[in-house]
Amino acid sequence: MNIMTIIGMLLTSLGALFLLLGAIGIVRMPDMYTRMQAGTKATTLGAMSFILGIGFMEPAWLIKTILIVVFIALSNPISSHALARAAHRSGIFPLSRENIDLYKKDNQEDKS
Amino acid sequence: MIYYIASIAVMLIGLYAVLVKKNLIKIVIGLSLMDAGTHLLLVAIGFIKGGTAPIFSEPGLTADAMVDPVPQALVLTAIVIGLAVTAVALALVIRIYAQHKTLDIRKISSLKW
Amino acid sequence: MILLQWTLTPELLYQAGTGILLFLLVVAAIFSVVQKDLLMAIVGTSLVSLILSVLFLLLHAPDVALTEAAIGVALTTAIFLIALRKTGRYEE
Amino acid sequence: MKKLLAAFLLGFIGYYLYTAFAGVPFGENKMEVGKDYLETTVPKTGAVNTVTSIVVNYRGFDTLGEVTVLFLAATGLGAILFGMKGKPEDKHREPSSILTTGAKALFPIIVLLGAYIFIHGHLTPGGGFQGGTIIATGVLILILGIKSFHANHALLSVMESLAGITFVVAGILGLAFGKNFLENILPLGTPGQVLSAGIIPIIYIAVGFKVGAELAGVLDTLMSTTRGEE
Repeated sequence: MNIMTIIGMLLTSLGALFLLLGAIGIVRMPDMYTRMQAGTKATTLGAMSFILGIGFMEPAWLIKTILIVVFIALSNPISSHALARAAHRSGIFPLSRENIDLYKKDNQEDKS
Repeated sequence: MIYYIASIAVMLIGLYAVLVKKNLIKIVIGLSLMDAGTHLLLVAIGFIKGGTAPIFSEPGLTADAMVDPVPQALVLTAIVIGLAVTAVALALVIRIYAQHKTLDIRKISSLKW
Repeated sequence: MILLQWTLTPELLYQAGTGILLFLLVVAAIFSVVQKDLLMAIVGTSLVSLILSVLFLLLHAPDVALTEAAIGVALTTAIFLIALRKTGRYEE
Repeated sequence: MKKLLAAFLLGFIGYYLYTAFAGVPFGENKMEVGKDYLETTVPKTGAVNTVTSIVVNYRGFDTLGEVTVLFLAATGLGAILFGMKGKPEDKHREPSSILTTGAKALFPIIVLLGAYIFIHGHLTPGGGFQGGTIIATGVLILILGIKSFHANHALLSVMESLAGITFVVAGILGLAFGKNFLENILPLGTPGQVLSAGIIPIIYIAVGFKVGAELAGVLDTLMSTTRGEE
Protein backbone atom coordinates (compact mmCIF):
# COMPACT_ATOMS: atom_id res chain seq x y z
CA MET A 1 0.00 0.00 0.00
CA ASN A 2 1.69 3.15 -1.13
CA ILE A 3 1.21 6.70 -0.01
CA MET A 4 -1.23 7.61 -2.79
CA THR A 5 -3.70 4.95 -1.73
CA ILE A 6 -3.59 6.12 1.87
CA ILE A 7 -4.22 9.73 0.82
CA GLY A 8 -7.09 8.53 -1.35
CA MET A 9 -8.63 6.54 1.49
CA LEU A 10 -8.40 9.51 3.84
CA LEU A 11 -9.99 11.80 1.25
CA THR A 12 -12.84 9.42 0.49
CA SER A 13 -13.54 8.97 4.21
CA LEU A 14 -13.61 12.75 4.64
CA GLY A 15 -15.95 13.08 1.67
CA ALA A 16 -18.29 10.42 3.02
CA LEU A 17 -18.32 12.18 6.39
CA PHE A 18 -19.24 15.51 4.82
CA LEU A 19 -21.96 13.90 2.70
CA LEU A 20 -23.42 12.34 5.85
CA LEU A 21 -23.30 15.72 7.62
CA GLY A 22 -25.11 17.29 4.67
CA ALA A 23 -27.82 14.63 4.80
CA ILE A 24 -28.27 15.10 8.56
CA GLY A 25 -28.42 18.84 8.04
CA ILE A 26 -31.19 18.55 5.47
CA VAL A 27 -33.29 16.59 7.94
CA ARG A 28 -32.42 18.65 10.97
CA MET A 29 -32.47 22.28 9.86
CA PRO A 30 -35.64 24.34 10.39
CA ASP A 31 -36.26 26.36 7.25
CA MET A 32 -35.51 26.34 3.54
CA TYR A 33 -32.36 28.48 3.47
CA THR A 34 -30.51 26.81 6.31
CA ARG A 35 -31.43 23.43 4.84
CA MET A 36 -30.07 24.49 1.51
CA GLN A 37 -26.89 25.69 3.12
CA ALA A 38 -26.38 22.23 4.59
CA GLY A 39 -27.41 20.50 1.40
CA THR A 40 -25.17 22.45 -0.94
CA LYS A 41 -22.04 23.54 0.92
CA ALA A 42 -21.41 20.29 2.74
CA THR A 43 -22.20 18.13 -0.26
CA THR A 44 -20.02 20.25 -2.55
CA LEU A 45 -17.01 19.68 -0.34
CA GLY A 46 -17.99 16.06 0.21
CA ALA A 47 -18.35 15.23 -3.47
CA MET A 48 -15.17 17.09 -4.36
CA SER A 49 -13.02 15.29 -1.82
CA PHE A 50 -14.67 11.94 -2.60
CA ILE A 51 -13.93 12.21 -6.33
CA LEU A 52 -10.41 13.50 -5.69
CA GLY A 53 -9.82 10.57 -3.35
CA ILE A 54 -10.85 8.13 -6.03
CA GLY A 55 -8.43 9.90 -8.36
CA PHE A 56 -5.63 9.38 -5.85
CA MET A 57 -6.49 5.71 -5.48
CA GLU A 58 -6.33 5.16 -9.26
CA PRO A 59 -3.52 7.44 -10.50
CA ALA A 60 -4.46 6.89 -14.15
CA TRP A 61 -7.71 8.79 -13.63
CA LEU A 62 -6.20 11.72 -11.71
CA ILE A 63 -6.45 14.31 -14.50
CA LYS A 64 -10.06 13.49 -15.29
CA THR A 65 -11.04 13.62 -11.64
CA ILE A 66 -9.35 17.02 -11.23
CA LEU A 67 -11.39 18.25 -14.19
CA ILE A 68 -14.57 16.91 -12.56
CA VAL A 69 -13.67 18.65 -9.30
CA VAL A 70 -13.17 21.95 -11.12
CA PHE A 71 -16.54 21.46 -12.83
CA ILE A 72 -18.27 20.78 -9.51
CA ALA A 73 -16.61 23.81 -7.94
CA LEU A 74 -17.92 25.95 -10.80
CA SER A 75 -21.39 24.54 -11.19
CA ASN A 76 -22.66 23.66 -7.73
CA PRO A 77 -22.55 27.17 -6.18
CA ILE A 78 -24.22 28.61 -9.28
CA SER A 79 -27.07 26.12 -9.12
CA SER A 80 -27.57 26.66 -5.39
CA HIS A 81 -27.57 30.41 -5.96
CA ALA A 82 -30.23 30.05 -8.64
CA LEU A 83 -32.27 27.81 -6.35
CA ALA A 84 -32.11 30.24 -3.43
CA ARG A 85 -33.01 33.13 -5.70
CA ALA A 86 -35.98 31.27 -7.13
CA ALA A 87 -37.17 30.40 -3.61
CA HIS A 88 -36.89 34.03 -2.56
CA ARG A 89 -38.74 35.21 -5.63
CA SER A 90 -41.57 32.77 -5.07
CA GLY A 91 -42.20 34.07 -1.59
CA ILE A 92 -40.41 31.80 0.86
CA PHE A 93 -38.76 33.93 3.51
CA PRO A 94 -36.20 33.05 6.17
CA LEU A 95 -37.60 31.83 9.44
CA SER A 96 -35.67 33.94 11.85
CA ARG A 97 -36.63 36.21 14.70
CA GLU A 98 -34.68 39.22 13.58
CA ASN A 99 -35.95 39.07 10.01
CA ILE A 100 -32.80 40.33 8.39
CA ASP A 101 -33.42 40.06 4.68
CA LEU A 102 -30.65 41.87 2.89
CA TYR A 103 -31.48 40.36 -0.46
CA LYS A 104 -34.89 42.01 -0.51
CA LYS A 105 -33.29 45.38 0.24
CA ASP A 106 -30.80 44.89 -2.56
CA ASN A 107 -33.56 44.09 -4.99
CA GLN A 108 -35.52 47.18 -4.04
CA GLU A 109 -32.43 49.33 -4.47
CA ASP A 110 -31.84 47.79 -7.85
CA LYS A 111 -35.30 48.56 -9.04
CA SER A 112 -35.36 52.16 -7.81
CA MET B 1 -37.69 -11.65 -10.65
CA ILE B 2 -38.31 -8.67 -8.38
CA TYR B 3 -37.27 -6.47 -11.29
CA TYR B 4 -40.10 -7.85 -13.40
CA ILE B 5 -42.68 -7.17 -10.71
CA ALA B 6 -41.49 -3.61 -10.13
CA SER B 7 -41.34 -2.76 -13.83
CA ILE B 8 -44.81 -4.21 -14.47
CA ALA B 9 -46.05 -2.17 -11.49
CA VAL B 10 -44.58 1.03 -12.95
CA MET B 11 -46.15 0.25 -16.34
CA LEU B 12 -49.55 -0.31 -14.73
CA ILE B 13 -49.30 2.91 -12.73
CA GLY B 14 -48.62 4.78 -15.95
CA LEU B 15 -51.56 3.06 -17.64
CA TYR B 16 -53.78 4.02 -14.69
CA ALA B 17 -52.76 7.66 -15.11
CA VAL B 18 -53.56 7.52 -18.83
CA LEU B 19 -56.95 5.90 -18.22
CA VAL B 20 -58.27 7.80 -15.23
CA LYS B 21 -56.64 11.23 -14.99
CA LYS B 22 -58.34 14.24 -16.53
CA ASN B 23 -55.38 16.59 -16.84
CA LEU B 24 -53.45 16.50 -20.09
CA ILE B 25 -50.01 16.93 -18.51
CA LYS B 26 -50.84 14.08 -16.14
CA ILE B 27 -51.63 11.91 -19.15
CA VAL B 28 -48.25 12.74 -20.69
CA ILE B 29 -46.60 11.90 -17.36
CA GLY B 30 -48.39 8.55 -17.48
CA LEU B 31 -47.03 7.90 -20.97
CA SER B 32 -43.49 8.62 -19.83
CA LEU B 33 -43.95 6.31 -16.83
CA MET B 34 -45.05 3.50 -19.14
CA ASP B 35 -41.91 4.13 -21.17
CA ALA B 36 -39.77 3.86 -18.05
CA GLY B 37 -41.34 0.56 -17.01
CA THR B 38 -40.75 -0.95 -20.43
CA HIS B 39 -37.11 0.10 -20.42
CA LEU B 40 -36.48 -1.47 -17.03
CA LEU B 41 -38.23 -4.69 -18.12
CA LEU B 42 -36.16 -5.02 -21.28
CA VAL B 43 -32.84 -4.37 -19.59
CA ALA B 44 -33.71 -6.77 -16.76
CA ILE B 45 -34.38 -9.53 -19.29
CA GLY B 46 -30.87 -9.13 -20.67
CA PHE B 47 -29.19 -9.33 -17.28
CA ILE B 48 -27.00 -12.28 -16.37
CA LYS B 49 -25.95 -13.09 -12.82
CA GLY B 50 -22.26 -12.40 -12.26
CA GLY B 51 -21.94 -10.75 -15.65
CA THR B 52 -20.00 -7.68 -16.60
CA ALA B 53 -20.87 -4.74 -18.81
CA PRO B 54 -20.56 -5.55 -22.53
CA ILE B 55 -17.41 -3.50 -23.05
CA PHE B 56 -14.05 -5.13 -23.75
CA SER B 57 -12.24 -2.37 -21.90
CA GLU B 58 -9.53 -4.52 -20.35
CA PRO B 59 -7.66 -7.53 -21.69
CA GLY B 60 -8.89 -10.74 -20.18
CA LEU B 61 -12.60 -10.10 -20.40
CA THR B 62 -14.38 -12.88 -22.24
CA ALA B 63 -17.68 -12.89 -24.04
CA ASP B 64 -19.14 -15.62 -21.83
CA ALA B 65 -19.37 -13.48 -18.71
CA MET B 66 -21.14 -10.53 -20.28
CA VAL B 67 -24.73 -9.38 -20.13
CA ASP B 68 -26.79 -9.43 -23.28
CA PRO B 69 -26.12 -6.28 -25.34
CA VAL B 70 -29.12 -6.50 -27.69
CA PRO B 71 -31.80 -5.28 -25.20
CA GLN B 72 -29.49 -2.46 -24.17
CA ALA B 73 -29.20 -1.28 -27.77
CA LEU B 74 -32.98 -1.51 -28.13
CA VAL B 75 -33.54 0.51 -24.96
CA LEU B 76 -31.00 3.09 -26.10
CA THR B 77 -33.13 3.63 -29.19
CA ALA B 78 -36.36 3.59 -27.20
CA ILE B 79 -35.29 6.28 -24.74
CA VAL B 80 -34.46 8.73 -27.52
CA ILE B 81 -37.75 8.02 -29.31
CA GLY B 82 -39.55 8.48 -25.99
CA LEU B 83 -38.05 11.94 -25.65
CA ALA B 84 -39.27 12.83 -29.15
CA VAL B 85 -42.77 11.56 -28.38
CA THR B 86 -42.89 13.50 -25.12
CA ALA B 87 -41.76 16.71 -26.80
CA VAL B 88 -44.39 16.47 -29.54
CA ALA B 89 -47.12 15.59 -27.02
CA LEU B 90 -46.24 18.56 -24.84
CA ALA B 91 -46.23 20.86 -27.87
CA LEU B 92 -49.76 19.63 -28.61
CA VAL B 93 -50.71 20.31 -24.98
CA ILE B 94 -49.40 23.87 -25.20
CA ARG B 95 -51.35 24.41 -28.42
CA ILE B 96 -54.55 23.02 -26.88
CA TYR B 97 -54.12 25.25 -23.85
CA ALA B 98 -53.73 28.30 -26.06
CA GLN B 99 -56.90 27.34 -27.91
CA HIS B 100 -59.17 26.31 -25.03
CA LYS B 101 -57.60 27.94 -21.94
CA THR B 102 -57.94 24.69 -20.02
CA LEU B 103 -56.16 21.38 -19.62
CA ASP B 104 -59.19 19.42 -18.49
CA ILE B 105 -60.14 16.89 -21.13
CA ARG B 106 -63.81 17.00 -20.10
CA LYS B 107 -64.02 20.66 -21.10
CA ILE B 108 -62.25 20.31 -24.42
CA SER B 109 -65.30 19.39 -26.45
CA SER B 110 -64.95 21.08 -29.81
CA LEU B 111 -63.93 17.84 -31.50
CA LYS B 112 -66.74 15.73 -30.05
CA TRP B 113 -69.88 14.99 -31.95
CA MET C 1 -32.74 -20.04 14.15
CA ILE C 2 -32.65 -19.45 10.43
CA LEU C 3 -32.59 -15.73 11.02
CA LEU C 4 -29.49 -16.02 13.15
CA GLN C 5 -27.60 -17.75 10.41
CA TRP C 6 -27.80 -14.77 8.11
CA THR C 7 -24.61 -12.84 7.87
CA LEU C 8 -24.10 -9.49 6.30
CA THR C 9 -22.50 -10.61 3.07
CA PRO C 10 -21.99 -8.24 0.12
CA GLU C 11 -24.49 -10.32 -1.83
CA LEU C 12 -27.16 -9.70 0.79
CA LEU C 13 -26.37 -5.99 0.93
CA TYR C 14 -26.60 -5.81 -2.86
CA GLN C 15 -29.98 -7.49 -2.91
CA ALA C 16 -31.29 -5.33 -0.06
CA GLY C 17 -30.16 -2.20 -1.88
CA THR C 18 -31.82 -3.36 -5.07
CA GLY C 19 -35.06 -4.04 -3.22
CA ILE C 20 -35.03 -0.62 -1.58
CA LEU C 21 -34.37 1.07 -4.91
CA LEU C 22 -37.20 -0.80 -6.63
CA PHE C 23 -39.57 0.05 -3.77
CA LEU C 24 -38.59 3.73 -4.03
CA LEU C 25 -39.16 3.54 -7.79
CA VAL C 26 -42.74 2.35 -7.36
CA VAL C 27 -43.36 4.88 -4.57
CA ALA C 28 -42.07 7.74 -6.72
CA ALA C 29 -44.27 6.61 -9.62
CA ILE C 30 -47.36 6.53 -7.39
CA PHE C 31 -46.41 9.92 -5.95
CA SER C 32 -46.12 11.47 -9.38
CA VAL C 33 -49.53 10.12 -10.38
CA VAL C 34 -51.58 11.04 -7.31
CA GLN C 35 -50.03 14.46 -6.68
CA LYS C 36 -52.36 17.38 -7.46
CA ASP C 37 -49.57 19.94 -7.80
CA LEU C 38 -48.16 19.31 -11.26
CA LEU C 39 -44.74 20.73 -10.35
CA MET C 40 -44.37 18.09 -7.65
CA ALA C 41 -45.59 15.44 -10.09
CA ILE C 42 -42.86 16.42 -12.55
CA VAL C 43 -40.28 16.24 -9.77
CA GLY C 44 -41.64 12.74 -9.11
CA THR C 45 -41.07 11.66 -12.71
CA SER C 46 -37.57 13.07 -12.54
CA LEU C 47 -36.98 11.00 -9.41
CA VAL C 48 -38.26 7.91 -11.25
CA SER C 49 -35.72 8.54 -14.01
CA LEU C 50 -32.90 9.05 -11.51
CA ILE C 51 -33.61 5.80 -9.66
CA LEU C 52 -33.98 4.05 -13.00
CA SER C 53 -30.54 5.27 -14.04
CA VAL C 54 -28.98 3.84 -10.86
CA LEU C 55 -30.80 0.55 -11.49
CA PHE C 56 -29.44 0.37 -15.03
CA LEU C 57 -25.96 0.80 -13.61
CA LEU C 58 -26.62 -2.08 -11.21
CA LEU C 59 -27.82 -4.19 -14.15
CA HIS C 60 -24.46 -3.63 -15.92
CA ALA C 61 -25.84 -1.37 -18.62
CA PRO C 62 -23.68 1.77 -18.42
CA ASP C 63 -24.70 3.00 -21.87
CA VAL C 64 -28.37 2.96 -21.00
CA ALA C 65 -27.66 4.51 -17.59
CA LEU C 66 -25.83 7.41 -19.22
CA THR C 67 -28.63 7.91 -21.73
CA GLU C 68 -31.28 7.83 -19.05
CA ALA C 69 -29.33 10.27 -16.89
CA ALA C 70 -28.86 12.71 -19.76
CA ILE C 71 -32.28 12.42 -21.37
CA GLY C 72 -34.65 11.30 -18.65
CA VAL C 73 -33.36 13.34 -15.77
CA ALA C 74 -32.24 16.49 -17.53
CA LEU C 75 -34.01 17.05 -20.82
CA THR C 76 -37.42 15.47 -20.21
CA THR C 77 -37.76 17.36 -16.94
CA ALA C 78 -36.74 20.58 -18.62
CA ILE C 79 -39.30 20.12 -21.41
CA PHE C 80 -42.02 19.29 -18.89
CA LEU C 81 -41.17 22.38 -16.84
CA ILE C 82 -41.20 24.63 -19.91
CA ALA C 83 -44.59 23.21 -20.90
CA LEU C 84 -45.85 23.75 -17.35
CA ARG C 85 -44.77 27.37 -17.51
CA LYS C 86 -46.83 27.91 -20.63
CA THR C 87 -49.92 26.30 -19.07
CA GLY C 88 -51.48 26.09 -15.64
CA ARG C 89 -49.75 24.71 -12.59
CA TYR C 90 -52.53 23.04 -10.62
CA GLU C 91 -54.74 20.15 -11.58
CA GLU C 92 -58.41 20.92 -11.02
CA MET D 1 -67.15 3.86 -11.58
CA LYS D 2 -64.48 4.71 -14.07
CA LYS D 3 -61.77 4.13 -11.49
CA LEU D 4 -63.26 0.75 -10.63
CA LEU D 5 -63.33 -0.22 -14.29
CA ALA D 6 -59.76 0.97 -14.70
CA ALA D 7 -58.62 -1.00 -11.66
CA PHE D 8 -60.32 -4.12 -12.99
CA LEU D 9 -58.63 -3.68 -16.38
CA LEU D 10 -55.29 -3.06 -14.72
CA GLY D 11 -55.61 -6.22 -12.65
CA PHE D 12 -56.44 -8.17 -15.78
CA ILE D 13 -53.47 -6.80 -17.77
CA GLY D 14 -51.15 -7.13 -14.80
CA TYR D 15 -52.08 -10.76 -14.25
CA TYR D 16 -51.46 -11.67 -17.86
CA LEU D 17 -48.19 -9.73 -18.01
CA TYR D 18 -47.07 -11.49 -14.87
CA THR D 19 -47.92 -14.93 -16.23
CA ALA D 20 -46.14 -14.05 -19.45
CA PHE D 21 -42.94 -13.09 -17.69
CA ALA D 22 -43.05 -15.68 -14.92
CA GLY D 23 -41.64 -18.21 -17.36
CA VAL D 24 -38.69 -16.05 -18.36
CA PRO D 25 -35.79 -16.90 -16.05
CA PHE D 26 -34.09 -13.92 -14.48
CA GLY D 27 -30.37 -13.58 -14.95
CA GLU D 28 -29.63 -16.90 -16.62
CA ASN D 29 -29.56 -17.56 -20.31
CA LYS D 30 -28.41 -15.42 -23.16
CA MET D 31 -29.97 -15.14 -26.55
CA GLU D 32 -28.08 -16.61 -29.49
CA VAL D 33 -28.06 -13.24 -31.24
CA GLY D 34 -26.43 -11.52 -28.31
CA LYS D 35 -23.87 -14.28 -27.95
CA ASP D 36 -22.97 -14.02 -31.61
CA TYR D 37 -22.65 -10.22 -31.45
CA LEU D 38 -20.45 -10.46 -28.38
CA GLU D 39 -18.13 -12.96 -29.97
CA THR D 40 -17.73 -11.23 -33.31
CA THR D 41 -17.73 -7.60 -32.34
CA VAL D 42 -14.00 -7.07 -31.83
CA PRO D 43 -12.73 -8.98 -34.90
CA LYS D 44 -15.49 -7.77 -37.23
CA THR D 45 -16.11 -4.17 -36.30
CA GLY D 46 -13.06 -3.19 -34.24
CA ALA D 47 -15.21 -1.46 -31.63
CA VAL D 48 -14.66 -2.29 -27.98
CA ASN D 49 -18.11 -1.23 -26.80
CA THR D 50 -20.54 -3.86 -28.02
CA VAL D 51 -23.63 -1.68 -27.61
CA THR D 52 -22.12 0.96 -29.86
CA SER D 53 -21.19 -1.60 -32.47
CA ILE D 54 -24.76 -2.93 -32.46
CA VAL D 55 -26.33 0.51 -32.65
CA VAL D 56 -24.09 1.85 -35.38
CA ASN D 57 -22.74 -1.10 -37.27
CA TYR D 58 -25.00 -4.15 -37.06
CA ARG D 59 -28.16 -2.05 -36.92
CA GLY D 60 -26.96 1.13 -38.56
CA PHE D 61 -30.03 1.32 -40.74
CA ASP D 62 -32.16 1.34 -37.60
CA THR D 63 -30.19 4.28 -36.26
CA LEU D 64 -30.72 6.15 -39.52
CA GLY D 65 -34.45 5.68 -39.03
CA GLU D 66 -34.19 6.82 -35.43
CA VAL D 67 -32.38 10.00 -36.40
CA THR D 68 -35.08 10.58 -39.01
CA VAL D 69 -37.74 10.20 -36.32
CA LEU D 70 -35.98 12.81 -34.20
CA PHE D 71 -35.79 15.14 -37.18
CA LEU D 72 -39.50 14.64 -37.85
CA ALA D 73 -40.28 15.32 -34.19
CA ALA D 74 -38.35 18.59 -34.27
CA THR D 75 -40.03 19.64 -37.51
CA GLY D 76 -43.47 18.64 -36.28
CA LEU D 77 -42.96 20.53 -33.05
CA GLY D 78 -42.11 23.63 -35.03
CA ALA D 79 -45.19 23.11 -37.18
CA ILE D 80 -47.49 22.61 -34.18
CA LEU D 81 -46.23 25.71 -32.41
CA PHE D 82 -46.21 27.81 -35.57
CA GLY D 83 -47.45 31.35 -35.04
CA MET D 84 -47.20 31.25 -31.27
CA LYS D 85 -43.86 32.96 -31.10
CA GLY D 86 -43.67 36.06 -29.02
CA LYS D 87 -42.15 37.86 -26.12
CA PRO D 88 -42.50 36.09 -22.79
CA GLU D 89 -44.30 38.41 -20.42
CA ASP D 90 -43.05 37.00 -17.10
CA LYS D 91 -41.80 39.66 -14.78
CA HIS D 92 -39.42 37.37 -12.91
CA ARG D 93 -37.59 36.42 -16.03
CA GLU D 94 -34.41 38.41 -15.64
CA PRO D 95 -31.45 36.23 -14.57
CA SER D 96 -28.94 37.50 -12.07
CA SER D 97 -25.41 38.43 -13.06
CA ILE D 98 -23.95 35.40 -11.28
CA LEU D 99 -26.11 33.12 -13.39
CA THR D 100 -25.16 34.93 -16.61
CA THR D 101 -21.44 34.73 -15.89
CA GLY D 102 -21.72 31.16 -14.75
CA ALA D 103 -23.62 30.13 -17.84
CA LYS D 104 -21.01 31.69 -20.08
CA ALA D 105 -18.23 29.98 -18.13
CA LEU D 106 -19.91 26.58 -17.99
CA PHE D 107 -21.03 26.30 -21.61
CA PRO D 108 -17.59 25.44 -23.10
CA ILE D 109 -16.98 22.81 -20.45
CA ILE D 110 -20.34 21.17 -21.11
CA VAL D 111 -19.73 21.16 -24.86
CA LEU D 112 -16.29 19.65 -24.20
CA LEU D 113 -17.87 16.90 -22.13
CA GLY D 114 -20.43 16.16 -24.83
CA ALA D 115 -17.77 16.05 -27.54
CA TYR D 116 -15.62 13.76 -25.39
CA ILE D 117 -18.56 11.43 -24.92
CA PHE D 118 -19.42 11.12 -28.59
CA ILE D 119 -15.85 10.91 -29.84
CA HIS D 120 -15.10 8.07 -27.43
CA GLY D 121 -18.39 6.32 -28.16
CA HIS D 122 -16.77 3.11 -29.38
CA LEU D 123 -14.42 2.84 -26.38
CA THR D 124 -16.37 3.93 -23.31
CA PRO D 125 -20.07 4.06 -22.44
CA GLY D 126 -21.81 6.80 -24.32
CA GLY D 127 -22.15 7.87 -27.87
CA GLY D 128 -23.81 10.27 -30.22
CA PHE D 129 -27.20 10.42 -28.54
CA GLN D 130 -25.82 11.03 -25.07
CA GLY D 131 -23.25 13.58 -26.22
CA GLY D 132 -25.80 15.43 -28.32
CA THR D 133 -28.18 15.57 -25.38
CA ILE D 134 -25.46 16.97 -23.14
CA ILE D 135 -24.71 19.68 -25.71
CA ALA D 136 -28.43 20.52 -25.84
CA THR D 137 -28.41 20.80 -22.04
CA GLY D 138 -25.58 23.33 -22.34
CA VAL D 139 -27.69 25.33 -24.79
CA LEU D 140 -30.55 25.15 -22.26
CA ILE D 141 -28.26 26.66 -19.62
CA LEU D 142 -27.42 29.48 -22.05
CA ILE D 143 -31.12 30.06 -22.75
CA LEU D 144 -31.90 30.20 -19.04
CA GLY D 145 -28.89 32.24 -18.04
CA ILE D 146 -28.62 34.93 -20.70
CA LYS D 147 -31.57 37.21 -21.11
CA SER D 148 -31.36 38.14 -24.76
CA PHE D 149 -30.16 34.78 -26.01
CA HIS D 150 -31.77 33.18 -28.99
CA ALA D 151 -30.41 30.16 -30.76
CA ASN D 152 -29.38 30.78 -34.33
CA HIS D 153 -31.82 28.54 -36.14
CA ALA D 154 -30.12 28.92 -39.53
CA LEU D 155 -26.82 27.72 -38.07
CA LEU D 156 -28.56 24.88 -36.27
CA SER D 157 -30.31 23.70 -39.43
CA VAL D 158 -27.07 23.89 -41.44
CA MET D 159 -25.26 21.85 -38.77
CA GLU D 160 -28.06 19.32 -38.66
CA SER D 161 -28.24 18.93 -42.44
CA LEU D 162 -24.47 18.54 -42.75
CA ALA D 163 -24.49 15.86 -40.07
CA GLY D 164 -27.33 14.03 -41.80
CA ILE D 165 -25.56 14.23 -45.15
CA THR D 166 -22.41 12.83 -43.54
CA PHE D 167 -24.35 9.86 -42.22
CA VAL D 168 -25.96 9.08 -45.57
CA VAL D 169 -22.71 9.59 -47.51
CA ALA D 170 -20.90 7.24 -45.16
CA GLY D 171 -23.58 4.71 -46.00
CA ILE D 172 -23.47 5.28 -49.75
CA LEU D 173 -19.66 4.98 -49.80
CA GLY D 174 -20.17 1.39 -48.77
CA LEU D 175 -22.29 0.90 -51.90
CA ALA D 176 -19.70 2.69 -54.02
CA PHE D 177 -16.98 0.28 -52.92
CA GLY D 178 -19.07 -2.68 -53.92
CA LYS D 179 -20.39 -3.60 -50.50
CA ASN D 180 -23.69 -3.12 -48.74
CA PHE D 181 -25.23 0.11 -47.50
CA LEU D 182 -23.51 1.31 -44.33
CA GLU D 183 -20.89 -1.41 -44.53
CA ASN D 184 -17.46 -0.58 -43.24
CA ILE D 185 -14.88 0.50 -45.85
CA LEU D 186 -12.15 1.95 -43.65
CA PRO D 187 -9.38 -0.06 -41.97
CA LEU D 188 -10.30 -1.33 -38.54
CA GLY D 189 -7.16 -0.33 -36.67
CA THR D 190 -6.16 -1.49 -33.23
CA PRO D 191 -9.10 -2.08 -30.92
CA GLY D 192 -8.94 0.30 -27.99
CA GLN D 193 -7.46 3.26 -29.85
CA VAL D 194 -9.44 6.40 -30.62
CA LEU D 195 -8.81 6.13 -34.36
CA SER D 196 -10.14 2.65 -34.91
CA ALA D 197 -13.36 0.79 -35.67
CA GLY D 198 -13.77 2.05 -39.23
CA ILE D 199 -16.75 4.30 -39.83
CA ILE D 200 -18.23 4.02 -36.33
CA PRO D 201 -16.62 7.23 -34.92
CA ILE D 202 -17.53 9.19 -38.05
CA ILE D 203 -21.17 8.16 -37.86
CA TYR D 204 -21.38 8.73 -34.14
CA ILE D 205 -19.87 12.22 -34.41
CA ALA D 206 -22.42 13.02 -37.12
CA VAL D 207 -25.22 11.64 -34.93
CA GLY D 208 -23.97 13.71 -31.99
CA PHE D 209 -24.03 16.96 -33.93
CA LYS D 210 -27.42 16.13 -35.42
CA VAL D 211 -29.05 15.25 -32.12
CA GLY D 212 -27.50 18.26 -30.38
CA ALA D 213 -28.70 20.66 -33.05
CA GLU D 214 -32.19 19.17 -33.16
CA LEU D 215 -32.73 19.15 -29.40
CA ALA D 216 -31.33 22.68 -29.05
CA GLY D 217 -33.78 23.80 -31.73
CA VAL D 218 -36.63 22.05 -29.92
CA LEU D 219 -35.74 23.70 -26.62
CA ASP D 220 -35.44 27.14 -28.18
CA THR D 221 -38.75 26.76 -29.99
CA LEU D 222 -40.48 25.71 -26.79
CA MET D 223 -38.91 28.51 -24.75
CA SER D 224 -39.85 31.26 -27.17
CA THR D 225 -43.51 30.27 -27.29
CA THR D 226 -45.99 32.62 -25.69
CA ARG D 227 -48.29 31.55 -22.92
CA GLY D 228 -51.25 31.70 -25.20
CA GLU D 229 -53.60 33.94 -23.24
CA GLU D 230 -53.59 37.40 -24.60
